[in-house]
Amino acid sequence: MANLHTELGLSDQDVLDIYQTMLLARKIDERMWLLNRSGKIPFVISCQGQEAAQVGASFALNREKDYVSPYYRDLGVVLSFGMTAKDLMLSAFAKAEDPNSGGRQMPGHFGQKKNRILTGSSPVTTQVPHAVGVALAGKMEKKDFVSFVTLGEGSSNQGDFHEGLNFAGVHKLPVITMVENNQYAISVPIEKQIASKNISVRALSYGMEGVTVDGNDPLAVYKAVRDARERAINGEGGTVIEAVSYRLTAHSSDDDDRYREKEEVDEAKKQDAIITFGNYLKEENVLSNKIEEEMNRDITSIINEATDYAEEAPYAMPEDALKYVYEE
Amino acid sequence: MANLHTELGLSDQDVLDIYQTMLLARKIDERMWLLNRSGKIPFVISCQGQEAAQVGASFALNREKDYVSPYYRDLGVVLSFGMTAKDLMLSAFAKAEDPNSGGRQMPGHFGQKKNRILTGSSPVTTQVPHAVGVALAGKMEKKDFVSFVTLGEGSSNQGDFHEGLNFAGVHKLPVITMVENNQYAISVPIEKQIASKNISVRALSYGMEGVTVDGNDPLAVYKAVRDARERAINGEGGTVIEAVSYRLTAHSSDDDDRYREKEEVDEAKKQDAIITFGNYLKEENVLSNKIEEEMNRDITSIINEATDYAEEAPYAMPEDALKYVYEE
Amino acid sequence: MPVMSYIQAVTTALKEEMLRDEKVFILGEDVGKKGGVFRATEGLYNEFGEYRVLDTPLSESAIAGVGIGAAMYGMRPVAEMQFADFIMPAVNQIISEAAKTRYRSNNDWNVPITIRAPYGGGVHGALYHSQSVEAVFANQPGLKIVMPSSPYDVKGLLKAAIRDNDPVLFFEHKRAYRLLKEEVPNEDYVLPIGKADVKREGSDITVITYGLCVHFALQTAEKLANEGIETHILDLRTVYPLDKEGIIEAASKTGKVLLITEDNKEGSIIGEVGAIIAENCLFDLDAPVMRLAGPDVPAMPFAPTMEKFFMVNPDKCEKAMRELAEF
Amino acid sequence: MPVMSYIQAVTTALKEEMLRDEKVFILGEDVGKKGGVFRATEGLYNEFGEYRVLDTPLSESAIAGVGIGAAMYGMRPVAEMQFADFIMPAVNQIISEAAKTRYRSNNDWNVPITIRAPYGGGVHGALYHSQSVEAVFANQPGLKIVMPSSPYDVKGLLKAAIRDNDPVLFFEHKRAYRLLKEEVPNEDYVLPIGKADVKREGSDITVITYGLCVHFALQTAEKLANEGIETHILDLRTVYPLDKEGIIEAASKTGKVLLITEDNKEGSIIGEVGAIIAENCLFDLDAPVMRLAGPDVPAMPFAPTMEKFFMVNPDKCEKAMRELAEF
Ligand SMILES: Cc1ncc(C[n+]2csc(CCOP(=O)(O)OP(=O)(O)O)c2C)c(N)n1
Ligand SMILES: Cc1ncc(C[n+]2csc(CCOP(=O)(O)OP(=O)(O)O)c2C)c(N)n1
Ligand SMILES: [Mg+2]
Ligand SMILES: [Mg+2]
Repeated sequence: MANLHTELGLSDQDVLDIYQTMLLARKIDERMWLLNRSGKIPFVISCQGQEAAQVGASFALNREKDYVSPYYRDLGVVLSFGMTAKDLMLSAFAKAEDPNSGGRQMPGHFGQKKNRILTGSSPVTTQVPHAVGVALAGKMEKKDFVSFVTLGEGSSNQGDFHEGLNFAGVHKLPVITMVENNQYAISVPIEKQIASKNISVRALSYGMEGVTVDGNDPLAVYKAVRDARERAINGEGGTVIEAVSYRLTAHSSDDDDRYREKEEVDEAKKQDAIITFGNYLKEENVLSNKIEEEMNRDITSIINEATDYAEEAPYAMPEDALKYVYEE
Repeated sequence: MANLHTELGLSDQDVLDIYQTMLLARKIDERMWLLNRSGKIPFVISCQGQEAAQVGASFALNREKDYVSPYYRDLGVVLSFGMTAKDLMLSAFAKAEDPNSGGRQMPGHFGQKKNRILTGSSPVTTQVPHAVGVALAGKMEKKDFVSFVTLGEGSSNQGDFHEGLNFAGVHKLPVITMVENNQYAISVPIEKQIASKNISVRALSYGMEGVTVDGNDPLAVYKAVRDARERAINGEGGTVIEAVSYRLTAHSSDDDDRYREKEEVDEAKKQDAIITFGNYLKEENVLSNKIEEEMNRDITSIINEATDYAEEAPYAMPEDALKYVYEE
Repeated sequence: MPVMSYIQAVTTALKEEMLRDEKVFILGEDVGKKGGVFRATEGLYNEFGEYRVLDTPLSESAIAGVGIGAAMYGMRPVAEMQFADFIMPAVNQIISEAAKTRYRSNNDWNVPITIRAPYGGGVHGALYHSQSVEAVFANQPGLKIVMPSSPYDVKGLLKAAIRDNDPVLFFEHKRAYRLLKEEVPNEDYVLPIGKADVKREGSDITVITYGLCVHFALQTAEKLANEGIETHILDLRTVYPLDKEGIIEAASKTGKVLLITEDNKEGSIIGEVGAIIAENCLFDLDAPVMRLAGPDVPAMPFAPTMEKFFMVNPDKCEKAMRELAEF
Repeated sequence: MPVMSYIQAVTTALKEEMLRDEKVFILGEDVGKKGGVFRATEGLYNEFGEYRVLDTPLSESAIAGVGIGAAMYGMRPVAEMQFADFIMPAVNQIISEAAKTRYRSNNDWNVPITIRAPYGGGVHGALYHSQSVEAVFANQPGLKIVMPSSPYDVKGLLKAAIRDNDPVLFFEHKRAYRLLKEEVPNEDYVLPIGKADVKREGSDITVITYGLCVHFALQTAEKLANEGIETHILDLRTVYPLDKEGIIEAASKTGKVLLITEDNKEGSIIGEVGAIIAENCLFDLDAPVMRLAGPDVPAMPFAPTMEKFFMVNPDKCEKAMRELAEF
């Protein structure tokens, strides 16, 4: 009998892979908080609450071809696109071998050319025009990839969102923009950020499709991105997808979140996709206790290994600070 | 029997005033082209084709209270708000007495504090956040004015449009934004500027009302702005009004317009509001030949006088360039 | 006199000015309910309400631009950029609008806005939470740029900035926020914008600097004084427009000048200081002008090894000051 | 060798590079069908088609940002800002992104973009169509800023910029566009970015400048040569990062140095040049470093009286060069 994921054309193994990737992201994130609180790494910024959207979306993309311009919470995206736990731990520890930046940037500033993950900065939303530029290049070169870009809902108020997506709209470029609406921009709740009834309505300004989906449901996000990708590849232009979930942690390790009520957070935790999607997979007899235990074991050992490796790895030499300003 | 304007609550005198102001704007503009072509003034940028929208909108505002942030084509707006032909000619000739800038800025860079016309610059769209700031100040001080801002359709692609209107939307500020869609941004036609079905749909991104009106019909624009003003004053927030017309001249005196077809321009000239609104007023027996002649005579003499005065007026002294960098 | 930290001086100045003049209001990201990511506006939201301490949408060009509009109207906005690094989207509003409004309108309009932003490194902030950005703006007539080095100066200069009838960029060193403490009078006082301040008198070498580096220079000067080297320290305080007389006087006094900035060397504001000296003090100099600055790399890295390599610190100051003294 | 105007050299360089490498494409406002408001891209739309000469929406941050994205992918975009004054909305993309991409990614990604923009005054362009904006960017490691002074240099340097694997800002003096003409080889050649160029040998005074002012300085030098005053003229060509050796050599050669820029004086790039001289050439100088520049007002006014007052011109150059020679 068809269940939700098979209707979408996803095999049991596919959804297990999605779940495992979500779980890996979550567990890496949790480990980073522990490392931060024990003084071993200076900074964490979390994916918690957004893994379903990130991994669901990524699995709808062509992970051999498509380009991604992720934002700082997108652990789930970069893991799906080939970054490893070790890579991420090297970044968290700011070690020389970190493929994102060689320890130059804070964690969460992803980038890895071999996996077509564009390098990102801290000023929010600058990646939107970049993703559009990649899509433009693809169109000029008649390639069949799409360009996928993410950002927070607060960040959708930046001028670069408007300018970038308008450019993409005029040229019907294959850009899929996913706004991860976690309802807060640091302390500022969505109703003080944005007056429109939702984020996806902004797509209309750019002649694009706009869809709002449950960001806690990886299958719903998968479907939205898959459809968007199909349109993009068919020359029908871009899509703005709003994936609604909730930021389960404080903004970052530098933030307390006294500005919101504990009850609100507790309520949101009930929708945590790690739990709800896990339950779905169990109900559908896709995830057995045995598989779950194995997964957890594997993930723990991957993370342990990555952590140990990263902790031991050397920092860049002081004078390495002088390298790579220009081509050498 | 009720005709269109009386239904809107406008007296015959009101519509004559509207017409006269439109005509004055047109005639000043035409004179400036003559002065430019004869080498007397270095630059013109025209209102031609947009007078109906500008004057129709202005007459729906409270011209004793409201603030305006016009853009460079808004001769009709600034004349409605109290700037005189002489003021404008002083600006065209770059003379010291120019109230906009003392001859410092090019013509079209309006500003006059006593008439609540905010000073403008050349980089497009920067005035949108300014208008929002004025509205915010008004809200904080519990004043009952609105803030009116205009720009071209191409300029609605700038980040400041998005950032400014989003700010206004979140705080339901009394900001009326009129996009004067004249179908070109210099050489680039609207379909290469904007992919949305029209400009007013962009209002949805900011939780505002959006209306598209015939910019050649001053009464339609009057009604849209009047309604918008009412909502704004009632605390219901801002409105984006798109007034659609056509740029009848080249972009400026520095532009040829070889990039568009003569037929297209000729077609548009048939909709020229100076003609069509004039015809309406004649059909309604509001504008007689006699009044029309008088109007034309008055306007010509006003413009002649203004031109002569401005031509004779002195430039600022060279060292005046050093003044007013900071408070003195 | 109470002892205050640098950031407490910020909060105090803001609060006092808001009490004094109800046209003064604050706008920025997270400045309201949260009290700012550094807590510079702590308590003000509760005291003055939502509209005087306004949490804005995440959009710096609007923060500046809306502030400018409100200032044109007659308010006295104090806009916060969460980090100086994030002022870049607002550059057009600041340079094209705020800086040029008075001039372009022939004195008809003006923009009494203050834009505060925490800058500077040494806080594990990496490339985008550590920059010195003053050089981007320190070439725009119409703007003033204030960069205080101590809690006392913060209070007096921030008040002056808020009362100024022209736009002022006010950069606060984020590492100084909790590091620097001193006595700050309870009374209302303002310090003059546009004037450099002699932070230490000395006759052997002159150090001209600003911001956190003043602190490093003072520390080092104490140390060198034990060995009989007397350092004259000029704190620029306003880095644009510069106090030319103050600079000429300080440089001429000892004839040996070290310029220090935490910014990248090339194109930093100490270049302009050096040029002023080269124009005006040639015959008073006993040694070439020396500069100590960050290396010319985009911004300081995250890894502690490379961050330390980048940052000016007391050791680097000492080395440079000694070298100059011995010249 | 054909005689070309400065702007023809721009068009020629663009065309040749587009023929040479199909990754090269142009994007900007009105660059396509209209061929640019100054006609720098005239004919290219017809020759190369819409996507290689792309008319963009009116949004500079997108022009830069989309260009950066395409460059990261591997294209070689040449973005046009219609006027240098309108680059300000793109500052965040240029400074935070283009300049820092290679560094922040530890050499994994790079941004081979060229951003062209007409700058400069003397064209009745008033405040917002006359500015020199290089000082805003001339403090950002990772960027290169080229400002050629002649058609020959334009062709060789624009080609070098397009082939450079890092972001280059390429500022063209709009008054030079049709004013300056000279022989330009038909052959393909590139000139080195980062090297200043001696435009005239002389032994009495040194003038260091760039852009249109090189032309003024050369004119004046000819005049003074008749009176036996020999001027050494160094054209910076690349204003960031500066050619330090070239500057030191030129300054030391005569010991009397005049720095000229059309930009406002304080904070302009000649400040940095002055500081380099103050650091390195103190004992070679026979006169204080002199600077000739625009006054410190926001930008040049429209009225001809005030515009002329602002602009550097041959008369002002002559006065300054004479004064220096007589020192
Ligand atoms: C241009 C800019 N301004 C300010 C910041 C500081 N900042 C970092 S994250 C953040 C909030 C982002 O909110 P949102 O876009 O909703 O993403 P979320 O963190 O909630 O995922 C802010 C203000 C920044 N990084 N960039
Ligand atoms: C930021 C900026 N970029 C470019 C320009 C140059 N420019 C002046 S007007 C214009 C076109 C404006 O088109 P639109 O907004 O449709 O207004 P219109 O002139 O058609 O009324 C351009 C590109 C500018 N003034 N400001
Ligand atoms: Mg959020
Ligand atoms: Mg238009």
